[in-house]
Amino acid sequence: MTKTNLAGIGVFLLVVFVAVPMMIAVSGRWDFYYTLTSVALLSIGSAGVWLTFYIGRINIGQGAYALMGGYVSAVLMTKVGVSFWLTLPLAGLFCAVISVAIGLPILRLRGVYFAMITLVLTEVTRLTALALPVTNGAKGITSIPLPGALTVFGVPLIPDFATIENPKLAFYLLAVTLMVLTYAALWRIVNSRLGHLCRSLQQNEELASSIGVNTAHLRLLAYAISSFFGGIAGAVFVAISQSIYPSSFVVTDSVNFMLYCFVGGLGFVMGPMLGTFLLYFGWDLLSVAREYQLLIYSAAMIALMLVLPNGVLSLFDRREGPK
Amino acid sequence: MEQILANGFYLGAQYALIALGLTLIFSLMNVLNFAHGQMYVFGGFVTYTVVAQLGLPFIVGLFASAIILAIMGALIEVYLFRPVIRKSKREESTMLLAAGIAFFLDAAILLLFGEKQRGVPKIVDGVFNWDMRIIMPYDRILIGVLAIALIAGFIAFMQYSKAGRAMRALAQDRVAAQLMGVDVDRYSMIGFALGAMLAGLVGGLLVTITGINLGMGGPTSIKAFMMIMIGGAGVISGAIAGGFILGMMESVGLTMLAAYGDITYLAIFASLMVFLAFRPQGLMGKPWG
Amino acid sequence: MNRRSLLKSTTFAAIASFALVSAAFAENPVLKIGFVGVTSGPAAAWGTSNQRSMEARAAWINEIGGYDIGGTMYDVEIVAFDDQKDPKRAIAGMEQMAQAGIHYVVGPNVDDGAAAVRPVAEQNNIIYFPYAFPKSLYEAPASNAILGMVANYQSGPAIYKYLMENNGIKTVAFIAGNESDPLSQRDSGAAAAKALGLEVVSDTVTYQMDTTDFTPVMLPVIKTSPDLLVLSGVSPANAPQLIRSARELGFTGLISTETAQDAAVLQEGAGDLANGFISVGGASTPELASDAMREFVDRYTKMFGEYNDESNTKVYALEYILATIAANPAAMTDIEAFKTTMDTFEAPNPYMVGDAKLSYVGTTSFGQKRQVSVPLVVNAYKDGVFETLFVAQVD
Amino acid sequence: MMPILQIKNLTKRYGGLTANNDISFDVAEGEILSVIGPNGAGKSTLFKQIASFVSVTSGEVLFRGKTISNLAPHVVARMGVVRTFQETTIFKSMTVRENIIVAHHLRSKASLLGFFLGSKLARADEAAFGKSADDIVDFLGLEAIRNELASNLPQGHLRALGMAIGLATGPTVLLLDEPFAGMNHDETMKMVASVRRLRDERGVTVMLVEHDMPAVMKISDRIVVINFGEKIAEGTPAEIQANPRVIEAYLGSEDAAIGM
Repeated sequence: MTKTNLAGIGVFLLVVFVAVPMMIAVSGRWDFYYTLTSVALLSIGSAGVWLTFYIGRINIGQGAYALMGGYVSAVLMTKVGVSFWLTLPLAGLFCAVISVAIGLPILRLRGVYFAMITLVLTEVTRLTALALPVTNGAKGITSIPLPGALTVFGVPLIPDFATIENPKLAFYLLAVTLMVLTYAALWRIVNSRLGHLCRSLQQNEELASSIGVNTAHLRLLAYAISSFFGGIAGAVFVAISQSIYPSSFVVTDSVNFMLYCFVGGLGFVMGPMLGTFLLYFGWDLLSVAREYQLLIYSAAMIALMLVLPNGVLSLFDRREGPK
Repeated sequence: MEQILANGFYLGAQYALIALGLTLIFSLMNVLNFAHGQMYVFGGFVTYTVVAQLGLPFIVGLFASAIILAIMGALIEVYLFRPVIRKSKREESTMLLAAGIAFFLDAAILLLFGEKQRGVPKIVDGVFNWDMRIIMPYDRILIGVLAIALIAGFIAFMQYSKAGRAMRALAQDRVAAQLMGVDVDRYSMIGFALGAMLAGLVGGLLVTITGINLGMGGPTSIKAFMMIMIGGAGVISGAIAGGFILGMMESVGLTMLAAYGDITYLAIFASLMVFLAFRPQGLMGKPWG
Repeated sequence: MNRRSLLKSTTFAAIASFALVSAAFAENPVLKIGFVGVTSGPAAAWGTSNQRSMEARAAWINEIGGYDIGGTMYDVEIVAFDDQKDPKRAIAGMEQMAQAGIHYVVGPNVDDGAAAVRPVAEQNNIIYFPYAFPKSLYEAPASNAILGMVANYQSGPAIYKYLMENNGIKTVAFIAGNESDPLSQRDSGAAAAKALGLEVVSDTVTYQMDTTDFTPVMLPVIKTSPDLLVLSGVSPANAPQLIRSARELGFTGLISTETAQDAAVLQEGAGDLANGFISVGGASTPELASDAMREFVDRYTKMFGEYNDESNTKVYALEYILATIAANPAAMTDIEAFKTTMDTFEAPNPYMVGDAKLSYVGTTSFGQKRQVSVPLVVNAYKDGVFETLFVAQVD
Repeated sequence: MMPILQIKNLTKRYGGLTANNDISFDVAEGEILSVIGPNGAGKSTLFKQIASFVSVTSGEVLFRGKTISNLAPHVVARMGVVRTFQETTIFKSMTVRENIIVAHHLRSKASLLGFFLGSKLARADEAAFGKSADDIVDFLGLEAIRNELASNLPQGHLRALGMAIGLATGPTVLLLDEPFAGMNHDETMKMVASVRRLRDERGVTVMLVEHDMPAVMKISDRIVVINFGEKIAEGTPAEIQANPRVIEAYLGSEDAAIGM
C-alpha cells in the first residue's frame, strides 16, 4: 500500500466520521443524515453487485437479498426476540446460504441470461414474502423495536438506540461503519489472490479452469459474498424504518443497484460507492425541480453515459488512454 | 377449456408482437433495450392523442404511432447507442444507457400525457359468443388478427426484403456481414427504428383494448425480456414462441391455480427460473447467445 | 382541451404559483404543509391527485389573502416530495419535511411507506395523514398518523349491507392485485362480508399489478357467478380494464370497490360497460357538492387542465389541518396541542351542502380519534358521471 | 515403465456426427508427441477430451493409470495435465506478468482466506509466484514485454504468453494447441527451442497439435496422425514421412504439403 493510498483512506475516514457530522451540526441540515445513511447502506448492496460484475455476471437480483436479509432480521427480532446485533450477521449469512443454493444452477449462465434470471428472482422473492405465513404476508411486519444495547463480556459497546438522543446520528455511524468495513473487505478481495482469480473469471472462464481454478466454486463464493452484503444492507434498513413489507425491496431497487455500479465504474472498487452517492443524493437534490425531477435526472444519466461510458471514476484512470 | 386457449392465443399474439421488436434490437446490437416498454407506452399515447383528443380515425393514430416511434428509435440509435457502444469498454454499459432512456421516456410521458389511465372507445362493438364456450369481443378478435398479420408481415419482410436479409446477416455475424459489404451503421439504425416502430404499433393497437398508462412501461419491458428468454434471445421464431408460451402459461396457469390464490404468479415465475436455469438458451436460441 | 395546451397551462400554472408564493413572502407569513407521496411511475395518479388538490387549494387561499389563524393571515405553501412508492424514499421525504420545520404532512399513499415513516414522524413531531389502512398506524401507542379517508373495512360493510338490503345480493367474490394494500383490503373485506352473512364464493384470485389483459384473470372468478364482484384496493388504472373484462365475459352482477375512482378514466377505459360500477368518493356529485366544492373543481381544472375525481376525497386532509390549527393556533408548532384539539374539534364542512361537519373520528376502529371524518359517499357510475347511491358517516 | 498418458478407444459423437472414433495411443513420460492431421480431422476434439474440456462418448484417458475422463477441467489441471488454447486465449486486461502470476494458482499453499487476510503463508506464496513468474518470463525470452498489457501484444507473443500461462501451473503434461500458428520462421524456431528446453530442463511431457510440418518434424519424438476422426498412423517423424496412408491423406486434402 502506497503512502498516497494511506493518506487517501485517512482523509476519507476523517470526512465520513468527523467532517460530515460536524458539517451537519453547523449547517443544521439534519435530514442529510438519513440521505447519507441510505447512501451508505445502498452502497453496501451495490458493492455486492459490483463483485458479481467482477466475475463477469450482470446481477439484477440484489433487491431479493436485501429483502431476504430484512425479513430474517425482522422475523428474528419480533418472533424470536433475538437482539438486532445478532440478527445482522445472521441476515447476511442466511442470504449467503440461500445464494449458494440458487447460484448453483444459475451461475452457469452468462450475459443477459444471468441478468434476466436474477431479475425474475427479485420478483419471486417479493411474491414469496407475500405468500409465506412467517413473513406475515401482505400485512408486513411493523413496530419492530430499535436496536438494543450491545454488550460483549459485560462491556457495553453500543448503547440502546431507543435511549439515544440522536438516533439519526447513531444510524449514520452504524451505516458508515458497515460501509467502511464492506469496502475494506472488497478492496482486500480485489487486491488479493481472490480478486485476481475473479478477474481471470471475468476475462476468460475456460482459460481460468485450464490453470486449475475451480470456476464454479469461485463464482459461488463471489456470489455468496455479494448476497451477504445485500442481506446486511436490507437488515439495517429494517431497523431504521422499523417495518418491512414485501414491497420494501423490489425490481426497481435491483435495477438501481446495478445502475449505481455502472455510474461509478465497473473497473474501480470505489465505483459503486460513488455511483450510489451521485445517483441517490442527486435525486434528492433534484426534488427542487418538482415535476421535472425525473426528466433532469434521466437526462443527466444519459449525458453521463455519453461522456463517460466507463463510469465516473474512469476520469481518474491513468491506464485509460486513447484507444 | 376452449375459452382458456382462446384467451391464451390472443394474449400470446400481442405478447409476441412486443417481443419481436425487442429481440430484433437485441440480435442486431446485443443491446437489451430497457426502454422497450416505454416506447410501447409512448406509441399507445400517440394513438390515444390522435384518436381520442383530435378525433381522427384509428388507423391514422396507428400510423402516427408507427412513424413517430420509428423516428425516435432511429435517433436513439444514432445519437445515443452508437457512440456509447463505440467508446465503452464493456458492452453491458449500454444497459445503463437503456435504463436512462427508459427513465427519460417515463418522465416525458408524464409531462406530455399526464398520469391518468387513458383509453380510446371501442372500435368495434359486440361480442362473439360460441355457445358460451368461447366468448370473445369482436374488437379483441380484430386486434388479434391485426397482430398476427403484423407478425406475418414482419417475418416476410425479414425473409424477402433486401433490408431484412441484411439485418439477418448482421444478426448472425457482425464482422462477416461487414466483410460482405453490409452497411452496418445503416442497418443498425433501420433495425432499431423497426424495433421501436413495432413497440409503438403494439401500443397503438392495444390502447383500444387495455388502455394505456405511464406505469405500464417498465413491467412491459420485463415481460418482453422473459418472452425472449423463453424462446431464445435474438431469435425471431423464439420471440414469437416465447410470446405465445407466456400468453398460454398465464391463461392456463391462472385458471388451473386459481384455487391456490396468491401463489399463481409465484409458480409461474419460479418455474420460469427453473426452466431458464436448465435451458439457458431458451427453446430455440444458441447457448450463451 | 388538447395535450399541448394542457402542458402549456401546467407550465404556466407552475410558474404562476411560484411567482405567487414568492410574491407572498413580502406580505403574509407562510405556513408550510408537506406532501410525501408517489407522483411518478405506475401509481403516479394517486399522489398526483393528492398533490394537485393541495396545490389548487393553497393557491386559492393565497389568492384571497391567506388563511386566518388566530387573527393573522397566513399564506399556505405546499412542500411536495415524490417518494416513487418506495418506503426508503418516503423516509427521506419525511426527513426533508422535518428539516423544513414542517409539522403537518399529507401522505404517504401506500401501506409500506406509511409504516416506514412512522419512526421519523414520531421523532420529529410530525402529524401525517396517510392514505393507508393498516390499523396499527392509528391505534395506540401510535398517535401521529391520522387516516385521511374512509378505510375499506369501514366502507365495505356499509356497501355490502346496502346492496344486501336493496339488491338482495347473497354471494360475493373478491379479486385483488398481489400487492400489500389490495391484498390486505381483500382480506378485511372478505372477513366483513362473512360477518354480514354473505357467502364468499371466491377470494383467492389475484393479478399482477402490471397485467394488461385481465380476461384470463377474471375467468375463474366469473365462473363462480357471484352477485357482487369486489375489486379490492383497485387502482384507477386497472379498474376500467377489470370491469370491461368481467362484462365482456358475460358477468351481469354488481361490481364495486372501496377506493376512489375517476369518472373520465372509467368512461375512456370501459365506456358503457362501467355503468352501475359502485365506488367511494368525496362530495363532488351534484346533489352534495357545495359552491365551494364547485369552485375548487373549477380552480383545479384551470390550474392543471383536467380534474381528477379522486381529488374529491383528497382535498380534505389540508382543510382539516388548517381548520384545526385555526381552532387552536398553538398547534401550528405544537403537535400535542393539535392532538388535544382533535378530540373536541368541530367545524362546518365547506365542501358539502347541508350541515355536514368536519371532525375527527375513528374511536370504534382504532380506539382513539385518528381519522378525518369525511362523508362516506357511495357512488354509482353512470354515463360519464358519478351518481350518489347513499351517504354515511364513520364513527 | 508405465506410459504417463494412455488414450484408450476414445470416441466422441455429437448427435449423429462422429468427431472421433476409437482412437488409442500412449504418451511416454518425458517425450514430445505431436498429433497431426488435415483440417477437421478431429485433433482439436481429441485435445479437448484429453484435458477434459469435452466429455467422452466412450473410451477413456488414463493419467498415470487413473482415469481423468469426464472430470471437471480444473480437476484434471490440478492433477498435472494442462492445456493451452488454439485461439488467443489470455487474460486480456492484465499485464504479461500478471497473467503468469495468476496462472500460479495451482501452486498456492495458502487458502483464499489466507490471501484475504494476508497470512504469512500467503505472503510467501506471493513472493514465490512473483519470482517464478519472472523465471518463466526469462525462460521464454519475454523480458521486453513483461509489463505490457496482454491486449496490446502481437500474435506471436500471445502464443508465447499462452505457453507461459500453461507453464506457470507447473504441469506434468502440457498440451499445446497449435503453438506455432501465426509465427514467422524465426519465431517458430525460437519456440521450438523453448519447447525442447521445457522438456529437457523442466522434465515436462509435451503433447502438441500443429499444422506447421517442418516444425513438427523437427520437434517431435513421435507423431500420431489422425484423419476423419480415426488414427491412421503412429511413429517417429521418419516413419510418418514414409507412411503411404499419411501421404494419401494429405494429398487427398487441400491442406499444406507434408513438408518432405
